[in-house]
Amino acid sequence: MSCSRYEIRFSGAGGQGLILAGIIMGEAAAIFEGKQAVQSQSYGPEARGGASKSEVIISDEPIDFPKATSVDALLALTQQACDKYSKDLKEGGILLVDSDLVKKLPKGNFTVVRFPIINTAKNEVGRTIVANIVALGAMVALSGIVSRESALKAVLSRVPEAFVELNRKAFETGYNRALEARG
Amino acid sequence: MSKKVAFLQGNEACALGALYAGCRFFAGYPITPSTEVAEVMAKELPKVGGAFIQMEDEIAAMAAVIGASLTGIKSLTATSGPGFSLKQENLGYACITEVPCVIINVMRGGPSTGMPTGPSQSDVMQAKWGTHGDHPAICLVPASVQELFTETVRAFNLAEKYRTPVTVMPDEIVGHMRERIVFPEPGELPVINRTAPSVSPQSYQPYDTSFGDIPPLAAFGSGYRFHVTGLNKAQDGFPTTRADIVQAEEERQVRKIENAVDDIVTYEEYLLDDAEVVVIAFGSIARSARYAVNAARKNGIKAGLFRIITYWPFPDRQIRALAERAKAVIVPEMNLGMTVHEVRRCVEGRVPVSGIFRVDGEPISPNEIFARIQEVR
Amino acid sequence: MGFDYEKYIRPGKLPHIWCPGCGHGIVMKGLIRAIDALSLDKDKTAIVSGIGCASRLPGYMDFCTLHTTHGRGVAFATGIKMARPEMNVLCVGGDGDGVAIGGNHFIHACRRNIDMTYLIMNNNIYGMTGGQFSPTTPFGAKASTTPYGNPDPPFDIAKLAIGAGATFVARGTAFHAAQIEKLLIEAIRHKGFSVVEILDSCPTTYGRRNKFKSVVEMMNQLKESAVPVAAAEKMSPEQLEGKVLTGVLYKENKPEYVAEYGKLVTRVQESMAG
Amino acid sequence: MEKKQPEIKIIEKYCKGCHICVEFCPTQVLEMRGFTAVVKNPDACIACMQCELRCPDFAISVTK
Repeated sequence: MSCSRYEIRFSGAGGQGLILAGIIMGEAAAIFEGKQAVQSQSYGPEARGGASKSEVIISDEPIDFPKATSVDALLALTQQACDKYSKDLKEGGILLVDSDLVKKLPKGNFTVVRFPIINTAKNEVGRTIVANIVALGAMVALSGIVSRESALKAVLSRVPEAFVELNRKAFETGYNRALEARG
Repeated sequence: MSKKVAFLQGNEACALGALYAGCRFFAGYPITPSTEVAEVMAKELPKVGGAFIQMEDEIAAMAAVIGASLTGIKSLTATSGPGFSLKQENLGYACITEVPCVIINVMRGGPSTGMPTGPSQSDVMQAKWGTHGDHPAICLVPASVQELFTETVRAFNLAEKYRTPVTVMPDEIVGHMRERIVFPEPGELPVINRTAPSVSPQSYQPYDTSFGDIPPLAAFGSGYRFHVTGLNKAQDGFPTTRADIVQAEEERQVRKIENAVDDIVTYEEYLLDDAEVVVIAFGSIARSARYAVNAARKNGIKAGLFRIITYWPFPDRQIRALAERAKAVIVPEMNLGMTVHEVRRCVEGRVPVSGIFRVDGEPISPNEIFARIQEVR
Repeated sequence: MGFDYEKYIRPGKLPHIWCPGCGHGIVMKGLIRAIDALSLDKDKTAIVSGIGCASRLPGYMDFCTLHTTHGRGVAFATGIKMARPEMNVLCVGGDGDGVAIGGNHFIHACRRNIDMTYLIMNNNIYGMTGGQFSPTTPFGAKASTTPYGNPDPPFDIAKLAIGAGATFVARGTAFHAAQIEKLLIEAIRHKGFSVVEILDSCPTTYGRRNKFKSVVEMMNQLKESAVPVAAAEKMSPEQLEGKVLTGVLYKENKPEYVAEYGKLVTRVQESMAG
Repeated sequence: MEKKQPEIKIIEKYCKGCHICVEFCPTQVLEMRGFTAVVKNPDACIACMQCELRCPDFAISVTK
């Protein structure tokens, strides 16, 4: 109910690195921008597969309820996640989906952005494993809730030296592709 | 100088709080959703010259913690519902022998295996009544990552000060969520260390009440030789069945905590001065409640929040006082009605008390609480 | 003057609570002589036990003593040893305590090879609760919960210990009193988890139900059934039928847990220092 | 020179009367009197120490 409260949800299948994407988003806000942020997740018993979500709430004021209630921006990397987790996407919210994997979109008045996130990671960046960072770059671009610089700093502070360039490329590619796809 | 800031998970903050308090021994057994506490301790303890051991089961972990604490080392274990059940046997042992230690119980759904990744608040009664026999209990229920750090420090302080086991029980949401945490500098938070005996080893008795209700505990290996047993014992630590001694010792153990409730009991009052509808909540659900109270205020309803931080001893006096002026009390909790009974006991019928209960693995949302506030106003 | 046992016993604690003819007192004396021979520092020695008749032993001993919960003695002892590696840690208990309710702790302490000595007084019965069958009660024997004879096959504690990874395993009997001391001296000196099983007598709850006329008969059975390992090598399987091997049954040197953890701590701290 | 006989001391309040010392003494030095072991034939003692070693009740000490 605080007007500055912004809710982001990363959803997909377990093992896609969405929890890490949420953590990095939270770090960008809480450490690099001095905002309040809460990240939480829910997942099933499976270590891999199954629908999984990671939520980040960002605000200028202390955050009470740590879970999303009315989602401002939703990422769905699988159809199952899109079906399961799009119910509380708010009117006028942002819906980012992987265009290869999510064919059926929920009804509602959303800003829908579609591009092949996983394939972009695989073909343009070079490694499927950084799909989460591609998605993170895209969410940063679309939500505008943290700056591009803060988010990139948060990404790079998390990765070992050898993977800095790969992750930088993943982030930038996601960021740019999202803006192109939104038009 | 700017303080060190991090974006941390509750369980990680808990482990770092333990280290801040001077904890140098951890024994545990893996269990969701508490395992991160063990993982951080496994990584950090060797760096500070402490010891970590993963035991063969929960019972053994609790046993090892008591053994280590008896050598004078601040000791910790972490678990969740089913593991907490297994620990009750040796938790009772720590109670009767008055060995300081801290138990983290990250609450998940139950009974039994229940919902390992789902949040719950249904172990609060187990924290007091889980082990057989009569004993006092101290149980802290933090609501944020920062508070999980500071309450873990306080748990060690209370354990050492009152010579007793202390449980810290975040619900799964608090244990697993990540938030910004500002690390206190060394010395910023008080750290209480164990009182060493002032008498010679020859005249030392482990339960010598001439030092009051909390006799000093010597450390094994420090030159003091004494006996520790789970049997009812006399002041010298040896078993006795003498009725007067057994009665007096049990009463002393309960009294030492009862007499200290003002020092131990902590809570947060939010917009309670003129509140007609009082929400009493703890852990992550207190955060839902605060959100709902703010919404109610915006709608012109005089609502307020009483947030329990120390669950045991229960804040009887404070809740009784609230009942004098409130028109209605709401108790939302992630169980099928536990705190609500304690609240009803305290208010003694002066005001209607209603509960909102969920055990489906979902938190109670601000909307549910707000709707109830509107109903009972 | 004979051996001065009372030097190691807390003043005023004798006579002990064990029944007439119970071998636990004989074992405790062997332990005291071993401690004396090794000159263990009383202030730096912890004696830990679980629950049961045998587990009452630490209460008599003038050391740092811990009488814990049923079966858990070894787990408490593990905490002491990890927190204070310089302490000598001895754990004592009976068969039910050690290999029934405490069986999990027992096998894992063996596996871990943590430096302590576990003395198990095996009298084949739960004495303190009145004579229920234990995991070492012989097949067919009578106990209060096997009134028609025990249908439940027993453990061989020494074999269990060896299988689980204990690095020193010995067996003696309450009859062979002088040997108890020798086995314990070697066990305590051993760096690693050492198990000493002493076959013991419970005339009150086992002997009477199983047609032993007196404790003397039980002692005679211990005497006759025990075969030292060296002697057994020269005996045929037929001759060994119904016998139990005594002496040091197994010994090996393997990395010890507390020492290995200490190395890990040094390694971590060195890497932090640069 | 006269051989010094071992001295056998029995602490009566510790003895529980189990018979072990009496039965396993190779030279029949001890006997039961009521519920307590007593020294019957001190001259026969060969100081083998078996009674002291085997007494479960800390009741016997033998001084050579």
